[in-house]
Amino acid sequence: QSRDVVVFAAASLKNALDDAAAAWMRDNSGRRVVVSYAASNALAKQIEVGAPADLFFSADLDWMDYAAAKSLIKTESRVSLLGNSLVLIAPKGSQARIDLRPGVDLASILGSDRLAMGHVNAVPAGKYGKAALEHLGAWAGVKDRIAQTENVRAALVLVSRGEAPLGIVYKTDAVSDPNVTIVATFPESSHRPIVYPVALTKDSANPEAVAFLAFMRSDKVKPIFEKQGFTMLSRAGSGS
Amino acid sequence: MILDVDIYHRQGGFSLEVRFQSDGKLTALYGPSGSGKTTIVNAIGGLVQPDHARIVVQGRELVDTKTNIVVPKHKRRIGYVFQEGRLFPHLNVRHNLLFGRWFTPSGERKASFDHVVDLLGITHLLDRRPSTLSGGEKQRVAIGRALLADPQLLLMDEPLASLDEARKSEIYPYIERLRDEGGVPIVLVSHSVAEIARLATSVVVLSEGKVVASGPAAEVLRHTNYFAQSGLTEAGALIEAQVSGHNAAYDLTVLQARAGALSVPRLPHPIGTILRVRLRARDIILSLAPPHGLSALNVLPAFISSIGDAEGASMDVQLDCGGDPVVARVTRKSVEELGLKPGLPVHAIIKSIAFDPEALGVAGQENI
Amino acid sequence: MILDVDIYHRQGGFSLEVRFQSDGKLTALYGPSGSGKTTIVNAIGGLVQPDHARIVVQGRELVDTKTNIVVPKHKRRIGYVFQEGRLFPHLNVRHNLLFGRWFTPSGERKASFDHVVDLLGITHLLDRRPSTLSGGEKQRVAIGRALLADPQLLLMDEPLASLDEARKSEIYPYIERLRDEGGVPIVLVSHSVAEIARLATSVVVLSEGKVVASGPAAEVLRHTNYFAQSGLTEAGALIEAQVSGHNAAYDLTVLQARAGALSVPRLPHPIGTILRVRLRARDIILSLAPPHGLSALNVLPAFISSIGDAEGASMDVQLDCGGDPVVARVTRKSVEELGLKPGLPVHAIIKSIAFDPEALGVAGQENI
Amino acid sequence: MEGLSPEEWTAVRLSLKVASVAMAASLIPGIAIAFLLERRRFWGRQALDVVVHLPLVLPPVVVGWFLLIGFGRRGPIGAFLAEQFGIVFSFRWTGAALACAIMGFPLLVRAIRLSIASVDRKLEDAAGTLGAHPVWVFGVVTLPLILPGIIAGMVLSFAKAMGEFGATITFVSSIPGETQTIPSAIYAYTQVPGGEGGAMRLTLVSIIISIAALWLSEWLARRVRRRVQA
Amino acid sequence: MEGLSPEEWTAVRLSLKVASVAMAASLIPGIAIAFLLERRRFWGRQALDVVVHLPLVLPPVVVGWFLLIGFGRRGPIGAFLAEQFGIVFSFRWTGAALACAIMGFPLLVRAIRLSIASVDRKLEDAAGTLGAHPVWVFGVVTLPLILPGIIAGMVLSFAKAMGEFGATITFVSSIPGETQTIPSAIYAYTQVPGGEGGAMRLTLVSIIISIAALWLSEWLARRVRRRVQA
Ligand SMILES: Nc1ncnc2c1ncn2[C@@H]1O[C@H](COP(=O)(O)OP(=O)(O)OP(=O)(O)O)[C@@H](O)[C@H]1O
Ligand SMILES: Nc1ncnc2c1ncn2[C@@H]1O[C@H](COP(=O)(O)OP(=O)(O)OP(=O)(O)O)[C@@H](O)[C@H]1O
Ligand SMILES: [Mg+2]
Ligand SMILES: [Mg+2]
Repeated sequence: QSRDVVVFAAASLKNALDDAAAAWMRDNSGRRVVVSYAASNALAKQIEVGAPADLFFSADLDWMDYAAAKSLIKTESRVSLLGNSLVLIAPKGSQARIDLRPGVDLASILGSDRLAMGHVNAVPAGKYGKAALEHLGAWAGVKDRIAQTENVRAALVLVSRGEAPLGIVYKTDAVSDPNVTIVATFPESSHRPIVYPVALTKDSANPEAVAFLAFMRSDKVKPIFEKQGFTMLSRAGSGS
Repeated sequence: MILDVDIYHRQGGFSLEVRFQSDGKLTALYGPSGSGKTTIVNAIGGLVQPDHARIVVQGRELVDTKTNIVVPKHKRRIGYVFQEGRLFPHLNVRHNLLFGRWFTPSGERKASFDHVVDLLGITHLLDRRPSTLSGGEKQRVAIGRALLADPQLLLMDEPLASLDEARKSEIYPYIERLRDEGGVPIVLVSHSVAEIARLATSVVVLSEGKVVASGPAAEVLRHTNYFAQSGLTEAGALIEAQVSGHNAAYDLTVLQARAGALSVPRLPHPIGTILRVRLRARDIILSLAPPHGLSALNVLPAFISSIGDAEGASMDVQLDCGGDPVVARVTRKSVEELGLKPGLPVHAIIKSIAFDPEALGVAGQENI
Repeated sequence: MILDVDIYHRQGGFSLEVRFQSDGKLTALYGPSGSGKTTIVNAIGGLVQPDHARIVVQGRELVDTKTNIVVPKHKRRIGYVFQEGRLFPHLNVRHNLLFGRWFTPSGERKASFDHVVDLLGITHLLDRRPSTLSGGEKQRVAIGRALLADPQLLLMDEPLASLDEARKSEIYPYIERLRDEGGVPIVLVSHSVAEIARLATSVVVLSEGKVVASGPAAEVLRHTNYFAQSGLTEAGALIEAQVSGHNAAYDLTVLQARAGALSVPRLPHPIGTILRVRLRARDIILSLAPPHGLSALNVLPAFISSIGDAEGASMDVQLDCGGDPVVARVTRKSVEELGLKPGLPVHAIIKSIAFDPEALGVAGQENI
Repeated sequence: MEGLSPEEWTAVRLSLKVASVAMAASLIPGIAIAFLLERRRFWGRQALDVVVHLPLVLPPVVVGWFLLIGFGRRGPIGAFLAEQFGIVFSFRWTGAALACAIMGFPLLVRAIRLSIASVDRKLEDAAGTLGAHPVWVFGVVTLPLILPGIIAGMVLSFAKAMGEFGATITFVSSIPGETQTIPSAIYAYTQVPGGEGGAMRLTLVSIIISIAALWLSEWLARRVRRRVQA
Repeated sequence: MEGLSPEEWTAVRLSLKVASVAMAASLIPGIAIAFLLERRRFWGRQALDVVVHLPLVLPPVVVGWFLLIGFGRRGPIGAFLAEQFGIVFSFRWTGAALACAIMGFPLLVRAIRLSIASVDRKLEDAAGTLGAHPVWVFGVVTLPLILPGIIAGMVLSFAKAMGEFGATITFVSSIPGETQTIPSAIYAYTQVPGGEGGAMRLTLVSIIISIAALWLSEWLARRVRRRVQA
């Protein structure tokens, strides 16, 4: 009787991971994958106090690093599995035309309005976004006009509802929402690579978890993840 | 017609079916516990919405379920002394007393705060909360609150039940004045025949939700049998008498009634004042011959007009004292031994002392 | 000593300072509103913690602040009829009545539920909620609740205030029986001198938190001046008399007292029963000669033992009727006109009708 | 533990403002709706009751989302209010106050309802017989008697507003100085490794504020109760 | 709108279980603490009052975090309970119930306190004179009289438990079938594209459950009130 594989995954991975898990369970009938979706930080802290997780799938590197530093994961199993890219969006029908080059002047486009993005210290997409804006020299101009959200989806909703004329979200989120248009994509060089690392937890003794992790690294899941807009990182490896 | 009440109302297993009219300025409701007195008062006050009713007070139609008239209670201008106090716990005594005044048109604020407070002996309580008052103190504040609302109709549900006699006899004259001078019709619920006899101008006797008797006080009170036990002690005739003189030496006041002169303990009323005098049937001794050497000061010559049926040991002998109807309750044995029969001349003997304050009220016009 | 009370207690501006002992099985507390009656009863019942007190009931020390003894109220085995009902709103009448019984040791459940319920006339109310009861019905349930707790001490704070006379005179005999047979000491607060005269064996008269008079009922009641207004009507002598015969023809009962034979309306008591008879001072007419042709059946030969001071128009004439002390209240005018003075032989005349049920109670041993 | 940074002070001040305004603004509607729900039988009463409870039943994020849809710039109510009265909620502290008020509303209403239910209707009747119009009766009898419930409701509303996070951040996001309340600031700390210190600091501030608020409310309640107790 | 998926049904069932257990388990301590706070003056009363209110004042995430530290497998209380009684909260539905119970506790306690405050102490005195020991008095007089408050408290506690998210997911994560309640499931839906449908579906289920709960509570309250009203 094999135990269920328990995955602690960032909530933004839900669609992709649900599909991947379904595919794996179809292929390996009788095995089950159970995914607990929550914020990466909560998951890391939970694993720290002994949560029964086999796999930790974080939305950014910080919390995977935290787990690694606290020896909560099997370092050798860690892999940066998925990648994403960051885009600037506007409500559908927006006339905004922006070229995200160094020195870009977002502030004048915003006027008295707000730029919606994840919390710049807390939410991964926010952190990447801030880095990118800093890189482009636009941060100083907009830093007082930012509406920081609890998660990146909330930033998407703000733009989609027309509350904010601009927002910074993942491409995966932007493509799925018909009410927003992608105005521009941030150059990859403007921020740290957006990666979703996954690793086996230290306490996991479940061989099925190893198998599921292997499955997720296989080519079989590539279409599943890419369908959700993620990129499979080919250079999957130690990934930091 | 001052009061015209016709109510049909069911509550639980109890059904109230009363219809009475009252010409009196003070209508007393009398009846055993649970006979529907409070329910009637509530209907008049607008606290109970009767199933069917027509209630008219001094020409004002308060309720007529036929034509769907229901004057809301806050427009009835009533002062209601509840059976259970109902003081506002969050207001001190002063503000409880003044509560109704806020809603009285300023031109109609007649009752004097100081006078009422003084009368009720609650001056020292004005700054206290109701929760710190004794039972009787609460009741007095409740009376004051109703009086100070300057109502056009005063409803009093056993207002004096837990007051001592001294306090009661201070309050009685005030109620009499309200009745006679204020022109405020009063509905009074009371278990005390003495109180009713002193104050009421009309009486409605209730039993199990029905009217047993109703009419002018003098008439209803003559029928001692309505009043069961207390009838034995308290019922009797109500006659009118005028203060004709004061005897300072003996501290007596002499009253002149049609029945004759009556000496009673000194009264404060000036000569000429018309009083209503209660001659309790139990207090009257009959004598065949004019008595001598008795301590009783009042001897009224009379003719026996009729003798009622025997009830146990006693019979009510109705007398005609110079035109005033008086009733004496004597034993059957005495009736036989003295050979009392209609037409016989007798002497009615009454002690002066029998005229306690409850027996002597001020009579307004046509109050008897 | 049945009751030994010594309380010093301040509440707000009111200070209670009472000390009295009572040998009587039924101690009545009498006094104007706000004089501290309820506070005393609360202290005995354990609802008020007095500043300083020693309260002993039939040898049981309930409170002694000196030695820090305070028996908690639920261990005092009392039945308390509150001035304001205090029925449990969430229980129907039956469960209100039975409430105390749950906590009574099963061996001591003596009061018969059916009997008490029947006596109080609340059989038809058993399944009702207190909120649907009339004022008097509530009060009767409250009385029943206290009685059915089979208390070792019964505290009654104006229990009969809003009941009609008929109901009262049904309840009196029950209280008398409790007093005489049950061995349950009773503390009764009442504003009615008639009630006190009928029931009390000891009386404590209060005024402004102080004891004005206390002692056996017969003694205290003779001093009509304690009782202000109501004293005029209700005070008088209490004497003992034995049922000596019944006169079926005239529905009379003949009592034999030391003072002489008294005819009173037919009583249910068997021959030989000892009764306490109240001779109200106001009901007694004095005659120099033996009267003839009077409707009054009772004529008691007496000597004047003393004449009290004048109070307004009246004087209390103390009589010695064959050993029984009797008091007659007559006008000063009569005293002078008849030349009444100590030592003079007179005849005390009392109507049979004057002996209403309130004037005739059953006497336990040594109850007068 | 170090003192608060200026930004944190800003968040604290803002939280106090938001919580106070949320509490104050929901008071009158809270009393009115409590009265309606407790005393009147009308069509849609059940529905109103459910709506009032929804902020409790639904996850705060969903409430925030509904607020965004309804009171956002493009939302029907938001657009109307902005056009007619110039009241704008989105990205304003007023929006945070609205979110907090709504999240605390069921608590406020329940507390007041309980008090209303325990008012002795006979006292209201008595006031009526003395000539007081029902509106006056409410003002001078019912209202003073339900003060304990109102105070309790205000405490709950204020406390809830101090802790409210999900609906607020979803509705008006977290803008320092405008909508970043203490909980938002705490949230940010908890999301970064090593942020516990900052989170604890602000948590402590929250606790201190709530101690003060509770102390104040107890004091008020004692005063009021002394007046009201029969 | 399609029906619920099996996982969603699981979440619904779990939520009902968690909310019911949370409500039931907090009832007795809630009554006890409400009684203590309302009736007794003891050392530390103020502190207890503050502690009871904390779940309201603090952001749910912080509460969850404290729970994680205190009641986790390695937390002092959690370890003790696990060793002594075999009660384990961490990452079990029991933990979700604990989180919900604690989050609803201030609401429950306040409602009951309000009711206790409005009980006529004279009735308790009367029961005492009739021989009832204070414990009995509480049981047969006070308790029946505060039933309206208890019911209101239970409604609030249950409703709060149905909507509780932050503390729960922080404390016991969101493991399907074990700790994934309706709010956690809704949250997960809101975090991904196309999740709105699922979120709305579950929101509706929540609303329906709360309608049923409110209806039940109103029915109970009416029955009780009829008994209690003086
Ligand atoms: N908490 C309090 N603060 C101040 N005064 C009080 C308080 N409680 C009672 N009193 C006063 O104590 C006095 C005695 O009260 P108590 O209830 O014993 O009177 P009582 O003799 O029973 O009167 P009643 O016949 O009216 O019931 C009253 O004058 C009352 O005003
Ligand atoms: N809600 C109710 N359900 C059933 N019966 C009721 C209800 N309310 C009152 N009653 C009954 O109606 C009758 C009349 O009540 P009411 O209060 O008018 O009596 P009352 O004459 O004032 O008596 P009391 O002298 O005892 O105050 C009583 O028998 C009472 O039990
Ligand atoms: Mg009545
Ligand atoms: Mg009293």
